[in-house]
Parts: sequence; structure tokens; C-alpha cells
Amino acid sequence: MSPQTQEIGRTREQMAQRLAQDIPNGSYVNLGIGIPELVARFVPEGRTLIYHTENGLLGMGPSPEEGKGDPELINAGKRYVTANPGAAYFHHADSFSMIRGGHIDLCVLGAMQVAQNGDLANWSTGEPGAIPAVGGAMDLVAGVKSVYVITQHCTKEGEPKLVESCTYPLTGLGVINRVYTDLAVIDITREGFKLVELSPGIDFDYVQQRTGAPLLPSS
Amino acid sequence: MSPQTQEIGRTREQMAQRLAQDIPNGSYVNLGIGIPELVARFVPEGRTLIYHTENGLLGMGPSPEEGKGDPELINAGKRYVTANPGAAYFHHADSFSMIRGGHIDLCVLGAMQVAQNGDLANWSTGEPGAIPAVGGAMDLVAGVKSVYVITQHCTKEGEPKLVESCTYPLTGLGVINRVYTDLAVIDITREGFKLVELSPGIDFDYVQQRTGAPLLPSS
Amino acid sequence: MINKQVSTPAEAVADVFDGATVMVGGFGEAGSPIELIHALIDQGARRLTVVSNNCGSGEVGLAALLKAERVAKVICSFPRTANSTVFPDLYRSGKIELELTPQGTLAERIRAGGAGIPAFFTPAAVGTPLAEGKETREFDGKTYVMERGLKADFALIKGRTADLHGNVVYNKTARNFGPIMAMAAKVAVVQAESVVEPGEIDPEVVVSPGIFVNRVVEVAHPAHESELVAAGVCYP
Amino acid sequence: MINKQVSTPAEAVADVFDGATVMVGGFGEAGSPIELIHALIDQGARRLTVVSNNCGSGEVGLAALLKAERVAKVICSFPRTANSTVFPDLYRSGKIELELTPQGTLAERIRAGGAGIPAFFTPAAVGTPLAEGKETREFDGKTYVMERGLKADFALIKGRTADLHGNVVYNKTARNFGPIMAMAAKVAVVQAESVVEPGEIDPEVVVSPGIFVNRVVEVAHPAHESELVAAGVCYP
Repeated sequence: MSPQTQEIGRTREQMAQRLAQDIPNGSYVNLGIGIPELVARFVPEGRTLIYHTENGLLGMGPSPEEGKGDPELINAGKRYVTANPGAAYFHHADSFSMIRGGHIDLCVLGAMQVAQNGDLANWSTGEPGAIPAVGGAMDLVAGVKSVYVITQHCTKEGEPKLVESCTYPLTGLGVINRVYTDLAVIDITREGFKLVELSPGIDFDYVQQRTGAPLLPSS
Repeated sequence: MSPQTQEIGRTREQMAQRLAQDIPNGSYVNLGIGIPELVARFVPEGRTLIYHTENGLLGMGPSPEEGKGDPELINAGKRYVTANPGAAYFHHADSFSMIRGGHIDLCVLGAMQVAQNGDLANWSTGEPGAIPAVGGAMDLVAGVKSVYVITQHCTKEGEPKLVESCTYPLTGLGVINRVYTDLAVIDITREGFKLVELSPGIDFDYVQQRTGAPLLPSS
Repeated sequence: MINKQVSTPAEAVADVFDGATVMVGGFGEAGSPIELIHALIDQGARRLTVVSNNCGSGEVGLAALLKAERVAKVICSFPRTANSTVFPDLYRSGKIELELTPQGTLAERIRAGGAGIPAFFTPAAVGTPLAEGKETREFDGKTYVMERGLKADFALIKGRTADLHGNVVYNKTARNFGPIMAMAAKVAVVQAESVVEPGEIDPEVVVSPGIFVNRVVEVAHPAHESELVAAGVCYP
Repeated sequence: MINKQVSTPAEAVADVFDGATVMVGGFGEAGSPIELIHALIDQGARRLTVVSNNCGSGEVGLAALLKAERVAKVICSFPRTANSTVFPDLYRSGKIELELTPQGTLAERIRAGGAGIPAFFTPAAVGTPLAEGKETREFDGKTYVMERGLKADFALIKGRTADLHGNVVYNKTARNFGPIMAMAAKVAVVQAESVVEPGEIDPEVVVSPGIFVNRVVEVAHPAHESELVAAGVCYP
């Protein structure tokens, strides 16, 4: 099995675009750093999403023009952002009340591993030399109503990221609802991984071979 | 022993005036309903106190002129008040964070009974027909740095309010630091009630006779 | 396009169901959402659990809802009021249940419910009848009582200005329980003196961010409880 | 007359003692009180425990305090930064202790410390290495971990405007940890771009009421961490 390439399956942008289709109008959404951030670019016409960034802003807008950034208006990735009309600033305890209290509809995160029972590992390789850093990931997965992962189906080394059980340190137990990869959209169900949809040009066996646990066909 | 009258010892106003002498400049103060409210009238020249009212205002000012009251600017006694320069409004959870978190320097309350160990009873007679209502009293005594009671030394029936142990339902355990009455100023110490100062024209025995537990002389 | 505005108080409370838990903002009359409460009386829902600091005065607003016998239970810190006999009569005749909670504990329980905190420890009420039957525990040599977070199906709240996204600012001490009740309720309904476009409220001064607020309704000239009581009004 | 203003950052941090717990506001560079931190470096206090979401970048501000080996322990959610080697080097060489805490738990622990709540339950980190050794408990069928409130001897905070009573408003996402750290510290020190008379800040928009703030100092043109780092500044 050779490492996957961008020539097969969806690109990062296409993954983000695919996920964006599934977010209803008016949703309160928190997008993680990396591929998740791309989702905001692909929200279908006519829908308004309200973006939460855990450092204290609801109604986050796009990045400002080059050179127009305000060091006191940043997102959780510490990048310059803007505030849309209808925005609100608040302190960190209030911000995480929104998260922990179940007020945010959807969180989109990257992943190192997702297990068939919905466990997520995305904050640490557990290597002895690594500098541990967790940020808001554990709060987000524990509190947000729906948690979607967007990720390459396999690591750069070709190892499955969708696994029977996580080997990396966990971020949360049974917290993931759905995974969007370059190869497929997959739900986490009581029975385990269940195919929602294959990416164009990809067949079921190709995905199953690259998935570390049984994949149920779509019903 | 005949019921006490206002002709002997301090009047309500004199009690409030006496207590006001003991509050340092810059203190954050919460005054209970009734006699405690009178304290604000007698703060010595040159001192500024900042009044907290638990319904969500710091920097409470005096009552407005008759007919100028705003139904949305009231104190915990539900009376019209004003806001001084430097005031701030906040919600109830923040307001009781100030109380519970030990940020308020002094609270002045009325009492039904104060025990020699500092227990306070001031919210309920415990009678079967009574409608129970507690408000913020239990939070105040549990959280504020110093809690003073201002009260008549005895009930209208001549019964001591300073007692060996409270017979009414408690508001808090060991929470009172000092009591200002018409007859005396009395500290609660580890050894029990200890006289700080007699009211003009009152002698020690007169106070001891009207106190339900031993009174230590001032040192 | 997001628009949380509804046309009338009646529409704003149309789906309150029998047996619902309803938080009602206000401390005394300040912040009491009288028009929403009156709409709820008209709507007819029964066997409600009401979470509110007080129980109203006279026979308007919250007192009128109680008088109409729509409320099975109140969770409250101070149900007594100088000029109301409604709660005392119901309580003495056993027609209403009371869960008496210290005011700060009530506020913190509501805030905890909204913040996803199922339980916390507080020093208030330790050693008193209001801690009876509750778990206590020592931390650093001091005793605390464990209290549970409170959630609700609905919250009825009075604001000053709201925008179409549900951002709200309040008026003076009428703010009181509004912001935390909005957090703790599945459906938070805010009546405001004016409803404006998103962007008209400075994001630095928003008190209740729109994520906590589900419906806003404009009540340009809200009644004040004391004025209605003084005028002898009884609702309905 | 109440006046909490002090003249200089040096005066504002003069009494920070060896071994003190110091909360430092800011998320990334937004809200980082650089001038107060630099004054603390000059002041010389050692063996500090620092509570902060991050550990700074480059060799200015918080990273410079760490580099000067004044900090024995950090309580932090995200000590790694793209352009700083200070924390990683100290951590790998065993010169600094790290108590890693999820960001929301960190915020809630600080808020609890300020609100007189010694402990609370949160669902975050259940089943992960960060809950190891901590008490867990079920409420309504879901598992939570008990976390303790956090207090500090000092808090260093950056605001936009403060008044002489200590009321503070912040600037955009620089608000972050400021309001809750002010609550949790015995001595909360705020540097603000302007210090004004009481009454100049509308009581409706105050974010940190003065009761939480002990000292304010005017720093009219505060430095931004990213600009200092880009300019190659190393403090001192």
C-alpha cells in the first residue's frame, strides 16, 4: 500500500468545501487551527455562520488585509482576524462557558487518531521529548454539541488515522460524531465507523484498506 | 428587668454613627436592610466608602429626591438608589463572586440572635406558619471579610439577643466579628463576648444582665 | 442572515409546555419581564417550575402567574414581599412547593448550569437548615456544601436593547439575573425596549452574547410592577 | 477620595516577593502586560509560580521572565510557541515545572478562585492523561473530573482604560484572562493606556469593577510582543 497522494481523493480545500455543505444556517461554529479553518471559505451562499474563537470573540470575521492586522484582535491560532457586525467580546471564563455549556453547535478539529468508538487523540504524540501543550481541545470536545474531524485519511507514512483504539494520549472519550477525509465522509455510530459518502473516484474497498477498523457500508 | 427603652443607651442613629467611625477609608461595604442602612449617613468627613448592593451595583449612592426614583435602579432592599461616579453594574453571579470570594471588606447586618461563638440567626423564627425567605444573608456572612451586627441589645420583650447559643435557625456558623448595640460595642473572641466599649451612661453590670452569656471586660 | 426577532410576546412564549422549568429574570421589579409573563399567563402552560429570586408583588407579573395556579414549584431566595399575599396564601395552603436557596447560591447554580458545571462547592449555608441533607466537604480546613447546577427549558428576560443576533445590553440594576439565566436556558427569550440591526451594539459592551439568546421581542414601553400595583391592576 | 493609581510599572510590582504566585494575563501577545513583566524582571523576585495561558515568544515579556530563571513553575494550557525556545529549553533541562491544564479548565479554575468556589466539576479531560490522579464523579450518567480553584498573590493585567477606583475596560481579544485574574489575585495590577477620573467610564460598560483591582498604572503606548520579537529585542 503506497502512501496516499493529493492526486487521489479530495484536496484539503475540497474536504473543507464538502464539510461546509453540512453546516446549517445560523450555526455557532468553532474551527480549529489548520484544515478546519479552511471551512469558512466554502460556506454556501445564503447561509450565515457565527464563528466563535475561544480566546474571546463571537462573530469572528476573515483575516484583515495584509498590514492591517491588530495585535489585540486575534484568533485562537494567534492570527489577525476581524469582527463582523453583531460580534461580541468576552473573557475566557465566559468563552469556555459557551463551549462547556453546550452552546456551540459545531466544532471542527484536526486529528492524529480517531477511534471507532469516537475517542480522539489530537494533542500529543506522548513522546518523551515533546513539550506538552493542550490549549482548548479537551474543553471543545467535551462541551460542543457536534464535533467533526477533518483530516487526511492516513498519516504521511501511510498509517490509518481511523483506528480500532487510539494509541496516542487521548483528547476525549467518545466525542467525535463524524470524520471528513480526503477519501470519505464517515460517521461514528454505536456499531463503529460507518460510511456516509465516498469521495469521487474512490471505492469502498480502497477506504476500508486504509482504515484501521471495520467500516460499515452506508445504509 | 423591664424592657429597654430608647431613653437609655444609644439611639439607632447613634449606634450607626458609632459603627461608622470604625470603617476605614476606601472600604468596600455592604449594608443590610434596616438599621445597617443608617450607617452610610454617618461616615466621617474625608472618608470615602464604596457601597455594594448584591443585586448588582458597586458605587451605590444615596436615595434620589422624592419622585425621581428609577424602578430599574434599586438596592437589595428594593428601594430607589443612585449610582456614584466610578460605579459599575454587573450580573448576580458576578455580584456574589464579590461576596463569596472575599472581596468585600465589611458587611453590616441586623440580627435576631448572635451566639458567643459568632453564630448568627437573622433570617427565620422557624415558626411553622412563617414564609421562609433568606435572600443573600447566608452568602454575605460566609464570604465577607468582616461581618458586624448592629442591633438592639434585647428584643422588644426584653430577651437578650446576644446568647449562649442560637435557638433560631442559623444564618452562618462563627461568622460575626463584632456587635454594635444600644448598650455597648462587643467583640466576638475565642473566649466569647468581650466588651469593647460601653455606651455613654451604661455600666458593665447593666450590659451583662442583659446578655445571655458571660461578657468579658475590655482589656 | 440571522434574525431572532419575533413579533409579539405571545409568539415568544407560544411553545412553553406543561411541566416546563422557566427561569424568570428580575430582582424585585427591576428586570421583571412583565409582558412576557403576562403572555405566558394567556398561553396557559401549567405545572411550571419557576426559578426566580422573588415571587412578585400585587397581582401582576410573576405574582399573577402564581395566582393563576400555573406554578407547581418555585426555586427562589426570597419569596416574601411586603405587598403581596399571593405566594404566602398558596404556600400555606400547600398549593405550591418551595425550594429555598441562598441568593448567591441560586445565582451560582444558574451560572453553573449555563457553563456546563454540574456541581460546585460553596461556603454559604454550611451549618444551617438550608444545607441539611446536602453533601459537605472540607477544603483547606474550611467546610463547604456541594450545590448542583440549574438548567431550564425557558428563560424570560428583560433587556434594554437587543440586536437581531440576540446580543443584549441591560439597564442598570435590571441586569441582575438576565445574563446568567440566558446561559442556563434551552430557549432564552428577551424582551427589549428596542431591537436593532447587528452592529448597532458595540461588541465591547455586549453583556449577553447572542449565542445565549434564542428569541428577542420588542416591548418599547414595558410596564413597571410598582406602577401597576399602585394603580390596582390585577392581571388578567 | 480613592486613588489606586501608581506612577510607574516598577512601583506597581515593587512588593512581589520570592515564591509568590503571579497570574499573567494575555492570550498569545494580545493582552500581555509587557511593561509590568519587564518591571518584574528588573525587580528581581525569584522562584515564582506563574499562571498564564502561554509562555511568551522570543526573548521579551513572559519569555524573558522565564529566560531570566525567575520562574520555578508554570500553570499553563499551551506553553509551546512557534518562535520561542525559552520554555522548551528550560523544560527539557528540568529547570521549570509545568502543570498542564486544559484552557477552559484553567479559565474556570481562576474564575472559581476569585469567586470563592474551592472546587467544581468539569467534563473536560475525563479519560485523558490530564485527569490522572484526579477525583472523578458521575452526575446524571456523565463523568466529570473535580478541579480546584486557583488563587494568586499578584495578577499582572493589561487593560485599555482604567479609572482611579480601579474600574477597567479592555481592548478586543486582549480582554481574555484579565477580568478573571483580577478576581483571583490578592493584588491585581492593571496597566492601562489611559487612567481617567471616576465617572469617565460608563458604569454599564465596566468589565472589571474596581473592587477586583488594587493598582492601576498608565502605560500610554504599550509595546506589542510580535513587534519586539520582529525587531530582535531581547529583554533586558
